[in-house]
Order: sequence, then structure tokens, then C-alpha cells
Amino acid sequence: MTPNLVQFTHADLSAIAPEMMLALTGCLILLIEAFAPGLRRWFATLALAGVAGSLYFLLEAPRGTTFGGRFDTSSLTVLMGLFLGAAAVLAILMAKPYLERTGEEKGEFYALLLWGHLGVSLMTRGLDLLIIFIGLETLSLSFYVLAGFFRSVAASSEAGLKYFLTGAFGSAFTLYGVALLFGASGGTKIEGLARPGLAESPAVIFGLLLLLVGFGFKMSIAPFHAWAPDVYQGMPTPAVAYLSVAPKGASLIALYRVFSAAFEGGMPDRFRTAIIALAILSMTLGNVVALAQRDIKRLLAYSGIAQMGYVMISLAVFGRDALGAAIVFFFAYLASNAGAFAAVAALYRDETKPHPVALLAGAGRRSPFAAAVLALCLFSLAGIPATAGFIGKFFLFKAALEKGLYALALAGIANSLISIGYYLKVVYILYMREPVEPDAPPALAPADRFALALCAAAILGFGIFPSTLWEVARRAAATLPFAGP
Amino acid sequence: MIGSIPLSDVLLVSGALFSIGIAGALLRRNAIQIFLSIELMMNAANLALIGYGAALGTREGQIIVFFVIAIAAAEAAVGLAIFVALFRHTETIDVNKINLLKW
Amino acid sequence: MTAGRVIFDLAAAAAIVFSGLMVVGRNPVRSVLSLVVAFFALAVCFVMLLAPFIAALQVIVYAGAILVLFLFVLMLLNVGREQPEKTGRPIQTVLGSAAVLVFAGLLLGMFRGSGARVPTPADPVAPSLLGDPAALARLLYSDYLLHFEAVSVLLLAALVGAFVLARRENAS
Amino acid sequence: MERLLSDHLLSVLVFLPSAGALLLLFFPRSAVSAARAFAIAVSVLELALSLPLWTRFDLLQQGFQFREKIAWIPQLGISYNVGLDGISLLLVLLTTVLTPVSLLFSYSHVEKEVRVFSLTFLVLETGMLGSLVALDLALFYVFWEVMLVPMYFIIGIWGGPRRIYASMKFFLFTMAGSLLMFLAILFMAIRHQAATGVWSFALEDLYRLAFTGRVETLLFLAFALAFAIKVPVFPLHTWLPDAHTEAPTAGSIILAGVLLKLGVYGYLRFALPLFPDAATRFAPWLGVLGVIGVIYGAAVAYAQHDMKRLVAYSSVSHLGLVVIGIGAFTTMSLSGSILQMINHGLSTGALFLLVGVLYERRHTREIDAYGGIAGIVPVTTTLFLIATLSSIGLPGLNGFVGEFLILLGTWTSPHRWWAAAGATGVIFSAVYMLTLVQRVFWNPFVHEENKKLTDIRPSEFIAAAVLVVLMVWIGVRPNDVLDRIHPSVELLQKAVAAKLASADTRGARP
Amino acid sequence: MTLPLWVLPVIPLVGFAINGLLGTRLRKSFVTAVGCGAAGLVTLAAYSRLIPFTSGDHSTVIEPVVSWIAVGNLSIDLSFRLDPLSALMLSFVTLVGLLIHIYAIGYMHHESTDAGYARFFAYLNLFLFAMLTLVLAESFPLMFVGWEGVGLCSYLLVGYYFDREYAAAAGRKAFVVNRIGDYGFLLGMFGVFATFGSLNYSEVFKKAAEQPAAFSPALAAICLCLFMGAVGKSAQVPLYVWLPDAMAGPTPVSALIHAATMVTAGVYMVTRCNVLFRLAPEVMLFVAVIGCFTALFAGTIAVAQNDLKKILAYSTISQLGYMFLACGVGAFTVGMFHVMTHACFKACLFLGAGSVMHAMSDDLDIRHMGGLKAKMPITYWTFLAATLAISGIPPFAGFFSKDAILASSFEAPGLGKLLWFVGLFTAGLTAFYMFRIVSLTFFGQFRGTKEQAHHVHEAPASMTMPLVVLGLLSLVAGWLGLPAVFGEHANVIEPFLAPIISPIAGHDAAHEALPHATEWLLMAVSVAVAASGLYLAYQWYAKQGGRAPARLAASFPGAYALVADKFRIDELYDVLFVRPYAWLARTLWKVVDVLIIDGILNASAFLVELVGDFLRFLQTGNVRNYALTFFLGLIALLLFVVGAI
Repeated sequence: MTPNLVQFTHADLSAIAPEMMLALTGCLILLIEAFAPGLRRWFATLALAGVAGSLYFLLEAPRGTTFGGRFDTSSLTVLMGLFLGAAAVLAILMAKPYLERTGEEKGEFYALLLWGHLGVSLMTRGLDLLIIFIGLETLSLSFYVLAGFFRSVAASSEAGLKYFLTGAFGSAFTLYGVALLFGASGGTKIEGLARPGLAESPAVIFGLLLLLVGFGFKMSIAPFHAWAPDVYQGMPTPAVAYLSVAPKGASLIALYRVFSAAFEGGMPDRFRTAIIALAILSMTLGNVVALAQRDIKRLLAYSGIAQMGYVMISLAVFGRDALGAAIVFFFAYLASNAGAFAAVAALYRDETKPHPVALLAGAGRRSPFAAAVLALCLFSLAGIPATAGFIGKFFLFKAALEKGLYALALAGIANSLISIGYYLKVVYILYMREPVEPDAPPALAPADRFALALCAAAILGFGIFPSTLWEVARRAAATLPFAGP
Repeated sequence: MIGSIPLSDVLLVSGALFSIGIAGALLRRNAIQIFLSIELMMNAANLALIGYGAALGTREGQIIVFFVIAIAAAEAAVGLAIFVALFRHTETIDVNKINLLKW
Repeated sequence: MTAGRVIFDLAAAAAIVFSGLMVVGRNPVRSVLSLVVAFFALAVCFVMLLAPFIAALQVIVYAGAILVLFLFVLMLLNVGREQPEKTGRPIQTVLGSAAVLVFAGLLLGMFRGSGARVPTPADPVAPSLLGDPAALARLLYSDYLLHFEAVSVLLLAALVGAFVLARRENAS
Repeated sequence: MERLLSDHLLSVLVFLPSAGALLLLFFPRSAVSAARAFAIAVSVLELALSLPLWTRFDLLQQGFQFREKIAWIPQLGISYNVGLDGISLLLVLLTTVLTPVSLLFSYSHVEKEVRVFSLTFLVLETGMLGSLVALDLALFYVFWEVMLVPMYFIIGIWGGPRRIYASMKFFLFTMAGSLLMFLAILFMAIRHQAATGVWSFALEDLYRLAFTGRVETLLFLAFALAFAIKVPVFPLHTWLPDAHTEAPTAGSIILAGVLLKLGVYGYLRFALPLFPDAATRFAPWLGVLGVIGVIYGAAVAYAQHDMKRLVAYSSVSHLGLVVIGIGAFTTMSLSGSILQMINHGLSTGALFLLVGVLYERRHTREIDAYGGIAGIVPVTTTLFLIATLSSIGLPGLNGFVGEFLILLGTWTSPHRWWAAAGATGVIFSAVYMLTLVQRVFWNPFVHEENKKLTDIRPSEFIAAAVLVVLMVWIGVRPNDVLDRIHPSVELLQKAVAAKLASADTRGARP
Repeated sequence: MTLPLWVLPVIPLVGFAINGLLGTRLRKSFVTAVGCGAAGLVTLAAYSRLIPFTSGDHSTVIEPVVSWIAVGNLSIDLSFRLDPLSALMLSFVTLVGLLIHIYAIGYMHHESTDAGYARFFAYLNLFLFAMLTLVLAESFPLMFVGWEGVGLCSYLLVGYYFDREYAAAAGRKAFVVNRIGDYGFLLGMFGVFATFGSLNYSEVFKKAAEQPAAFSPALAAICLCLFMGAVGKSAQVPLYVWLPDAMAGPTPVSALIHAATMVTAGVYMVTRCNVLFRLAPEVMLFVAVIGCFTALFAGTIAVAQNDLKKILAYSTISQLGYMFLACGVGAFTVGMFHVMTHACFKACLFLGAGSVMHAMSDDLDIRHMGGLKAKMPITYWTFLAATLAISGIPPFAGFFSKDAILASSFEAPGLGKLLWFVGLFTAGLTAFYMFRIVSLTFFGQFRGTKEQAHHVHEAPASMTMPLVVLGLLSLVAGWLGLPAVFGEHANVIEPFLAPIISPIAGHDAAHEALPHATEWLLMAVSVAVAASGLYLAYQWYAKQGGRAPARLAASFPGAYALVADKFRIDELYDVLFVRPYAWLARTLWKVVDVLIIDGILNASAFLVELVGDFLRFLQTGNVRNYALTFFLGLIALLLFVVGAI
């Protein structure tokens, strides 16, 4: 009757080893910061090693659920782990030269990044609403701090405040949603939702909507997006690169988990319509407002809002192929968006000031590599073929059409057209406008160069040879129960 | 029915508190007061969790609340630190006046 | 009408009233203090709902530690009364209030309706044992071990974060 | 190596320029002339490699030749599936001819970012060739869009004063059409999967699909819009004058020479055989729009005072004629249309090139800035005159054969009046082109600064001469070309007729 | 061994290629040798075929060379045809061509730079190529090659002095107006193909002749279209306006292209298609009326002009009108006969004019001339001979051909008598204005400047030699077609050309010849009319120094101005077509393209941006608003999803 006080099996340990690796690396960095600040320049390497180690453990971890069915190690989580890990790697790579430039190279940055990363990882792996919520909060708390990391810069502090207030507000709703679902299902496990007829219960619908809103907030889906532009603008760019990609993917997976459990009989029409509306609103608002942006980071924020609108297509279709498509899309989005932010980090000299697009004028000549990668990333975000972005949209639109969601597909197409307007505007400034700043930008740091090269290679690689990724994503998606294909 | 208290009553109280919290978060301009309201929202959720737990006859509700309190504490620490950091720049925590980042 | 019911109702009423005061008040200090009272009242509710341990936590951690921290920061920042809005832009207020009313209507309506239904538990814990701290602890270290570990990281992150943000620059 | 050239000739052709572009990346920035020379060398090699297509092309075989097929995204039945028939053969050769011509012309004129310019151009060539040989719709779409990017850069970086507006307009216009086509392609593949259980984007598989009236109409319109914008068909043409005018000369040559043709090509290869029923129903629209294009383009061209703009509008007019020929859908008119695409590529390419010769020396395209310069630049004048004559369809040069076949073929179709109306282009083209010649090369010499004009340089001359030789060749021996077009046209007609017939027997028509 | 026909056009083509490609680097003498050599060679080659042909049975020879365009059921061969009609054309095209090449040596010698000289000869050779192709073609498309080719040469040569705006404009005008005609020709060809399934003469005409009933319904339209082509090329009303302007070209060009050969291509074409035309009697009538009207109209204008070449140009138009009149009344052979005689005397006139112009330092105003007879005897005598020929004074060439036309019209049914009368009147006009030239130019006192007077001299031998030859021809050429009154076999040309008027099933070609008496009478009348025209002109201009006509002009100022201004047809066209077209072009561009299409597009793009710019400000920077939008979004979702439950 009395359970062992600590039930901690070897399987549990192996399953959680990746997260432990991250937590410990963070601690180690902090310890070094405190006791051997001379070793600062190794922080990035250490952090990379931590991420690499965590990925190693993740790949090695035995498949299956652990912690009494509350923690998942499946092809889906491994694939998402790779996705998140890649985002972390890129963020760390660009963080090093970035922090060096700004003189803010502190161990806390890496530690918080790693812990935030841990939180995101929990979000993808948790089979328990509470775990997911804790992961979400870990992520949020770390990134509230990272948003305000440049304490000497008012904008950064303001970003911290805005992110914190909206984030906490959103979390409260998520929490209330968790509470409702807990009450309705009798437990925190997601699988508990998979009881026939439960999805018709008003409390469950209410709770699911609150979760949708809460995670939608993290994904910056309109109208829950308003924080994103301000926060992106004030936040240190490497942290944005991570924040604009990883939590969004994890949120989608969490939503998928919850929905696939709750909607075993298929998504109710009203729900689907609501998601379609969100998708269209998000795409349209994001794209149209992005047209009017003057700051590259805000522009990318709105572009991200629009991109998440495309992702919502997947949720509206709601099926195995749709999830696979979303995963492919996220991989593409990772390479393109993180690449774009990496290029932005490399192309602007003064990090503490705003990043007007106009300053990029002539960058094509001043800093050809970074500019070329930025252009490539933007084309990928625009969905031009032979880039990863196109492949992502290809599968999403395919899923929408298969499901018969023609209006959604058409809206997506119309939005793609609008988006080209601002993506090309940046490209135009990069290459076709005479520079306003005659002096050369800082030379590209090796880490930046590497990050950019990685992104470019990924964009083209996935863009030209997408079949492996698609196969893997589809298999991963198959680990969730779905009513349909 | 928990003892003599119907679950729906608990939930109604929780819902009322939650709504009051939202109202505060939306209507106040002082960041600290906004944050207080958010704390209230979380407490409303806690009440619901406790109520549900009791009604279900499980301790899980309490466990969740336990974690939520921990999270709320952590959030408070970070949030207040953010307010302090911002206050050094702006000398105010009236969010109406904090709009460097916009448009 | 049992005594428990009466106490719960009174405590709930107090919680609601003081929460309302917290929201209405312009003086932040008074708001904090109202919330302290509300949280105490909630703690009473928790007790009535068979969760004495959580009630204790509520008093110690929430009302005690967290809200005091708020007060402390308020004092530190020396924030005065919120000034009435100068510009007549009531849109936030009007829309916000209306939205809250709609939301409350929906939520409370749901709870009054079928929303308060819960599944019949398979093997419910006896009401008297629900709040048993030892049992809670056991649960915490068995089923919720993972959560516990995760929260430890969360707390660590919060600690470091608060430190990063609030410390004074040593050099400048 | 030999195997590569014999069995994978098309792949070599498609990817050789890109490989060259890749190598260019490793050229140091300062190696300007090396980059130029290298790009020209690559394009000339490409031309040399493409010549066996002409000689090895089997005139008796109606279907696709030089086929290659490799799985690409096997889960969706998307494959790297390429092949060549008479229609694409000619356009491929046109591309491989015009690319070195453009690069050769640019040799002495592009000074800014030469390496990037050469690189972009080579990538563009890959895009064009790829779209021409792709037999898989997904593959086609990829190449089709890939073309846009380099062209956007070519206009945007090396273009004229309004290049930004022009490049943006070009990109958005083209994209607007092709995005709908993208949905249509996806939809068809999904339908194919639903009907057969197998995923496929292969053209030949999708040919076999039959759609009901409304669906077919919508799909057809999606395709047709994409291609109509590219052609461009009135009233979707307004990107063209801007793009042509602002593009650097080499860009204009390629735009007019190849890119516009891809619209017509796409229509013939995809829209028509995939949706013959809808295409038949919409053929009258096509014809009418073609007629409007002919007359409208010619009229507006007459009003221009910018040389390149004038030539650009002349393209609208000429392509209108091509559209008429396709709308009429007779063997003769189709063959004529295809031939006319080549002709237009040569003559308009040459016109742009020669306008470029003047522009590079005087830096203005205003017609009024010239006048009476025939005596100063006699060789340029002569070449320009020949190109003009080709453009206005003087018999003995290539333009006439195409026009004649289109009009005669259309006359023998039920839509006789299209031919009658389209033939007025014969008059109007003479009006605007000869006015141009008169105002630029003839008339009294007024502008002193034109005294300094130098005549065409050897590199420019070679580029132009190649085109002129081809003009004369096609004009005198059109059968060399027509023999290659004809079987493919007949096959196309047969396929369409068969599909229409089967649709009739099934009673699929609403 | 006979020379293949295809060699004929190729010879001048080679000449063109040499002079055209290398001309700028060659010396004038070499250019001359190549240019004239090609012309001479082609003349020799042509006669080497013509002589056996005329002496043989002159049955049609068709020599296919190679397939040119073959698509579907269309098959166009490059094949050439020698029959009496093409033989006739060939005979004078090559000969006159050669003469004018020779004349041009002298004329162009100091007219141009080395490059220009080579260019000129290159164009002339190219013209010969195109004209020979036109004449020898066996199919409509091949004829069209030549047809457009001569148009091109006309364009190039009219615009030879490219730096003179009027010359450049005239060249363009010539081409464009011709193109209007060509449009008709093209449609005609399409009609022919659609009706007969072929474009080869032999097939088309054979089918038409054998089953006239099957085809005649379509033929009216076809013939009308074809005639439109002829109207353009042969400068008939209403498309004649280019020809007077075309005089801006060097005079040899005017002589060769705009008088002797190219402009008669329309007549040639109509004659070539006589089978078709004869099956469309309404069109025949139309042809006749147009021809007749043009003859009168152009003749009228010519009376009031003062530019030597312009007068000759209007005279050419007028004479071409006669030819069409002949065709229209069914007298195709007569029309062709006039083509031939006209080629001789009009070429002679133009070359004479060139000689005068040469002497007058390029002044062409006949009011400045006078008394050149003495200084330029050869020019005078040859010019006089040609004038008499065109005026229809026996026994000069024009008399026979023109008289035959008048006779044919007279005997034509329907409007025949009217046509005859107008033709007759025009003949009088012709005689009048032609002798007005002679009087003003060669008689009386010199009225030009001193320098001109000093400069006036007879032309060099290279110029006078062709003049003499052509002058002689103006005298004798007509003897080939003596009227029937001179004997059964007096007319050589008629029976020679007879085979081209192939019989049509069901149509009897034979008609009653005019009684000899009537014929004599008609001849007498026309001679009288011509003579009185001559006399009047001589009296007014040579004797009285132009006082009478000046008085006449003064008493009808409006009418005179109208005629002197060529009825202001150019101005009319300008108002009716040129300006509206330019206006339309501008309007379409500025309104449809820029305002409407681009306007809509730019406006929608702008609108989207505007919306974006507006929505941008929803991002107020105030975090409370963000919370509110979040919350409102949630409520909307709840209302939508939960509200429905």
C-alpha cells in the first residue's frame, strides 16, 4: 500500500537524462561564472556541449513512456528534441559573438537559455498537463529574464515587463484551463481526456479553449500575438531567435497531444472553424502589418505571427499528415527564422539601438555572406521553391486541400502573396539601395558564419531533398492517436 | 459535494475570483497591481483545483496547487525583479507610460 | 446548513469582497493588504475543502512571503497612488469591463450548468485522509517526482533570473 | 562522361549552369574579368552541349525524348522526371542561344557586382531549362518559381532608375498567378491519389484524370491565369513594360526571349492537355484577348517615347498573335505559334540588345535623344533594321513564317475573324517599329552629343550577329524547325481530341 | 541546257550580299561592277530564257526548287513559273532595271559617300531580287515574298537620304500604306487557301476554272481583299498617297520602282488572278471604277503641281489607274500591254527628270526651269518622245496601249461608256499636264538662279545612254500591240498573253470585236483629245508664259488651291486616321494601362499597405491593450465555440 518514497527507475533516469544534462550544464556555467570568470569565453562551448549531450541522451533514451506514463520518449519527442536542440545550438552560436560585442557576456545568459530550453523540452515530452504547464513556466520565467537581459537598455527592460505581464496573464488562463480539464477528467494525465463523450462536456470545451489560447499566446497567434513585436524588438537577438521558434513548436505539439486525446472522434466543426478563423486572422494580420514595419525585428515578429497562421492550418486539418506537415514546416521555419535573426544579429553594429530595416542598405556589398543568407532565409519564409519554406507550405497546403479546406488554402495563398511584399522589401534594401552607413560592419565572427552556413545549408537541403524529413516527420506524427490519417 | 459544500458553489466562487482578477489585470495601470490581479487569477484556479480534488476524492488537486504556489512564488520573484529593473529606467511602473516599444 | 458550509460561505464572501477592494483601490499598498485578507479567506476555504496543508502553505507562502515581497517592492519603488487617467480614453475600461462581464457570465453559467460535473472516482480517498500531509508528500515523491524536479529547475531559474535583473551593476 | 552526355544530357544541361554558378561563388570578388569570361564559357559550353539535342532529336517519334526519371519525393510520387518534345526542344535551344548572347553583350556593360551578375544569370538558365524539360508538375513548379528570383535580382540590382518598382511588380504579378497554379497542382495530385490510390505528380499520370465541369474550369483558370500573366495576355500585361524597360539589356533579352515563352509553353504543355474541355470552352476568350493584345499592344507601343518600353509593348502585341494561334488550335496555327515564340525571342532579343548598345553609350532610352545616327553607327543601324524587319514579319525573315502560319491556321479555324483582326498587327507593327527606326536612326542629326557614339563593339556584334543569322535561317528554311514542331503539335491535338471524346462519351459535361 | 529560273533572283541577291556586307570597304568602281554586273548578268540570264520561250510554244514552265513551309495540309514550295505573263514582266523588269543601274552610275556618283553608294547599289540589287521573285513566283506566298521585298526596297530607297526628315517620313509612309494593302493581300491569300486548299497558282486557278460554281461565292470577298493589296502596291485611290511622297528617293529609284516596275505589281497580280476576278464580276466593276477614278483624280492633281517629279508621280498613279481600268473591264492583256509601254516611257520620263534635276542642282520646281532644250538636247528629245508616248500620240507606244484600254472600256457593258469617257478626258488631261512640263522645262527662257544657269549641262554618257534606249523604246514598244484595224496579226502581244486568260467552264470568253469603223473613230477621238491637250499646254505655257492658267487659277481660287493642295487628302487622312490613332495610342496607354490597370493594382497594393499602416497603430505599446486584445480574442472564441453548445 505504501509506495516507495522515491520511485526512480533506471528507465526514468535515462528518459530524463537529456533534461538533467541541460540543468546541470546551466549550473556548471553559473558556478564557473561565480568562481572562475576568466573562463567565460568557454561558456558557449560548454553550453553547446550541454545541448549536444542532451541530444545524445535523448537519442539513446529507450523509447516508451516513463514516470508512470507522464513522460514520453517517442520518435515524435526525439524529432522535436532535435528541432529544439537545433534551435538552442543556433541561439548559442549567435549568442557568443553577440554578447561579446555588447560586453554582456555573462554565464546567466547561457544558463537561462539552457533552462528555458529544458522547459520547452518538457512541454514536448510531457504527457501530463501539469508537466507541460511547469515546462511552460520554466520557459517563460527564463525568457522573461532574457527579455530584460540588457538592464542598461530601457527597451530591453520594457520588453521584459511586457513579456512578463502578458505572459503571466496568459499563464493564468492556461492554468485555469488545466484546472478545468483536471476536474473534468479526474487527473492531470492527458490520456485521461480520452474518455468517450468527454469532449462534449462544456467544461472540457472551455478548458481546451483556454489551453488553445494559452498556447496560442506562446505561438503568437493573432489575436494573442500583441506581445511578440515589442518583446522581439527589445530582447537580445539570439534569445529572440530561440523564442521565436522553439516554444512555438513545443506549444503546437502540446496542443496536438491534448486535442488528439480529447478529440478521438474527430475535431468538432465549431472548433475547427474557430481554428480556421484564428489561422486566417493570424496570417492576414501578421502579413499586412508586417508590410508597415520599419524595424527588422518587429518585421520578423509579424512575419512569425503570419507563419504561425500557416501552422494553424495543420491544427485545423488535424491529422497525422497535418502534424507531419507542421513538423516539416517547423524545421523549415527554424532554419529560416533563426537564420534571419542570426543574420540580423550579425549585420547590426549597435545592439542596444533599434534595428531599422533601412540600416541594412548596402549590406549586400558590405557583408555579402550574411546578407545572402538573410535573403535566402527571407525567400524561404516567403515560400519560394527550392527552399525549405516552400516544402513546409507545400505539405501544409496539401493537407488543407486533402481535408477540403479550400477557403483556408486560398487565404494562405493570398497571404503568401502579401508576404512577398515585405520580404522582398528587405531584400531590396539589402541589395539595391545605396548604403547610408559607409563604414564597414564588424567582421563576421566564426560562430556567426557557422550558424548562418548551417541555416543556409538546412534551407537548401530541406528545400531540395525533403523526402527524408517528410518521412521522419510522418512517422513521428503517427505516434499520436488520430481518428483519421 | 464536499462535506456540505456543493462543488458548483466552489467553482462559482473560483470563477468570480478569476473574473475579478481579469478585471483587475485589465483595468489597473500600476504594474504591481496588475500582477497582484494575476496572482488572484492563479488563486482562483487553485480554489477550483482544490474543489475538484475534493470532489474527486483525490489528492492530486492539492499537489497541483502545491506546484502552482511554487510557480507563483518564482513568478513573483522574477516579476518584481523586472519591475525594479525597469523602474531604474523609467521611474514609473504605470504601464500607460511604458511604451517605448510600439507600432 | 452546516457550520462548515456557513464558514465556507463567509470566507468565500470575504475573499470576493476583498478581491474586489484590491481591484478597485487606487492605492497599491491598500491593494496588497486587501489581497492578503482575501488570501487568508481563501485559506479558510481550503480548510473547509479538506485541504489544510495547502491552506497552511497559502498563508505562509502566499500571504506571508509573496505578498510581503510585493509590499517590500512597493516601498522600495515608492509608488504612490495611481493617478486618474488624464486623457479620456475609456475604451480600455469600457471594453475591458464589458468583456469581463461576458466572460464571467460564460464561466459562471458553465459552472451553474453541467460544468461542475466530475467523473465518479474509481477509488476515492476518504475525505478525512485527503489533506494528510504525509500522503501528499508520498505522492509528491512518487507520481509527481518529475514535476518536483522540474519545479526545482524552475525555481533555480527564477532565482538566477531575479538576481540577474535586480542586482546593481558592480562596475558602473 | 560519355554515358553522362548520352543518357543524361538533359540533366547535364539543366544543372551545368548552376554548377558553374556554384564555382563562381569561389571566385575572388576582384576577379571581375575572370568571372565574366567564366560565365560566358559556361554558357557557350552549354550551347555546345545543347546542339546534340537538335541533331539527335528523332523527328519520327512523337512523344518525349531524352527522358530521365529519378524518384525525388517518393512518398508523394514526385520524381525528377524530364524529357523533351519538339515544342520544348526549340525553346531549350532558344534559351541556350540567348544566354550566351546576353552574357556576351553584358561583357562590356555590366560593371557592378560582375560575379553576382554572372552567377544569377547562370542560375536563371537552370531555372528556365528546368521548367522547359520538367514532366512532373511539382518539379515544373519548382523550376518555374526558381526563375523568378534571379530575374528579380537582375532587374533590381542592375536595372534602370525605376528598377525597384519594376522588379517588385514583376515578382508579385508572376507570383500571384503561380500560387493559384500551385494549389491546382496539389489538388490534382490529391485527386489522382483518391482515384487510383497512388500519389503522382507526373504529367502523364495526371493527363489521365478527368474532372467534372466546374472543377475543371476552376483548375483550368488557375493554370491559365499563371500562364496568362507570364505571356502576358491583356489586361495582365502591365508588369511587362516596366520590367522590360527597367531590366538591364541582358535581362530584357532573356525576359522577352525566354520567360514570356514559358507562359505559352506552360499553357500548351499543361493547361491545354490537362483540361481540354475547359480549354475548349475558354478558347474564344483566349482568341479575343489575343486580338486585343495585338491591337492594343501595337497602339500603346506607338505612344511610347522610351525605346525599350516601345519594344516591350511590341512584345505584348506579338505574343497576342501567338495567343490567337493557340486559341484557334489548328495544326497550322499551333505550329505557327510555337515557331513565332522562337521568332519573337530572336527578333525582340536582338532589338533589346541593339537598344542596349545605344543605351550603354548614351545612357538614355528616350527616342528623342537620338535621331539621324544611322551615319554615325551604320552597323548598329543595319542590324537594328534587320531585327525590325524580322519583328514586323517581312517575308524571307523568320517573323513572317510564324505570323503567316498563325493567321492562316486561324483563318481555317471557325474563328476566322480573329485572323482578320490579328492580321491588322501587320499594319500596326510597321507603324510603330518604323516610326522608331525613323526617329532614332534617321531624320536630321540634331543632338551633338550623339557624335561621340561609337559603333557596335565586336562582342556586341557577335551577340547580335548570331541572332540575325538565326533569323535569316528560319526565314529561309522554316521547315528545319517546323519538322520538329509538327509531330509534337499533332500529338497534342490528338491527345486533346481523345480526351474530349472520352469526356463526351462519359457525359462528364455538365 | 537552260538556266534554272531560281538563278534569276539569286544573281542580284548575290550582288546585294556582296555590296551590302562589304560595301563600305569596297571602292566605288568595284561596287559599280558588282551592282551593274549583277543587273547585266540577270538581264542576260533572263533573255536566255525569254528568247527560247517566246520563240517556242510558250507553254507554262513550273520549276519547283525546294519545299519552303510545310505544316499539316499546307505545303508551300519555292517554285518558279515562267509563262507569258511572267515572261512579259521579266523582259522589261530586267531590261529597265539594267538601264537604270547604268544610269545610276552617273547619277549617284557625286550624290553620295562611298558607303552610301554601295548601299544604293545593294538596295537596287535587292530590289531586282525581290521583283524577280514576285514575277516568277508560282505561289501566292512566294509572290508575297517578292511583294513585301519590293516594298522593303522602296522603303529603303525612298528613305535613302535618311537624314532628311521628309525622305525618312516618306519611306515610312510608303511602307505603312503598302502594309495596309498587304493586309488585304494576306486575307485574300487566307481566303484562297481556305477555299481552294492550296496557294499554288496552278492548282488554285485550275480548280477555279474547272468548277467555278463551287467557288464563286467566296470569290468576291477574296478578290476584294486581293485587290486591296493591289491598290496599296499600285497606289490607287484611296491608298495612293504614298507614291507622291516617295519621290523623295533618288530619281533612278523613282524611275525603276515607282514608275516602271514595282508599282505595276498590283496590275500584275490582278492579271495573274484573272481567273478569280472574272468569277467575281462585281469586283471587276469595282476595279474598273477605282482605276478610272484614280486616273482622273491623279491626273487632275498633276495639272496644278510644280514639282517635276511629283507631277510624274501623279501621272504614274493616273496611268496605273488606266491599267486597272483595263483589268476591270476584262481586258487584262491590254492592261499588261500598258504596263509594259508605261514602263518604257515613264522610266524615260523619270530619268529625264533626273537628268534635269542633275543639271538644276537638285531643284525640281518647273517654274525655275525653262529653255533647257538647247543645253540638254538628248534629255529634251528623249523626254519629248516619252511625253508624246504618254500623251497617246501615235505612233508612240502609249497611244496603242492607251487606245486599247479606251476601246476595251467602250465596248464593256454597263458603265463602259462612262468609263470610256472619263478615260478619254483623263487622256486629254494627261497630254495637257505632260506638255505643261515640257513647255515649262525645255521651252521659253531660263527662270532659275544664275548659279543654276551656269551649272546647267547635259548629263554624262552613263545617264544619256539609258535615256536614249528608253526614248527609243517609248517609240517602238507600242508596235507590239497594234490594234486590230492594222491587220489580223498586227497585234503580237495579245495572242502572246492570251494563254494567261484561261477559259473558265461555263463562261464564254469570246466577245464580238468592235467594228473597225468604231475603232477608227475611237482612235481618232482620243488622238484629237490628246492633241488638243498638247496644244493647249503648248499655247498656255510655252507661248503665253502661263498667264492664262494663272488667270484661271485666280478666278477660282478655292478650287485651284484645293487641286494644288492635292485635294488635301493627306491632311484628311491625318485628321481621320493618323491623329486619332496617335491620340488613341496615348489614351490607351495613359488611361487603360497607367490609370486603370496599374491604377487598380497599385491602389490595391497601396490599400493593403494602408491597412497595415493603420493596423500597426493598434500596437499601441500599452501592455494593457495587449491583454485586452488577448482577452477579447478569447471571448470571441468562447462565444463562438461554447455559445453553440
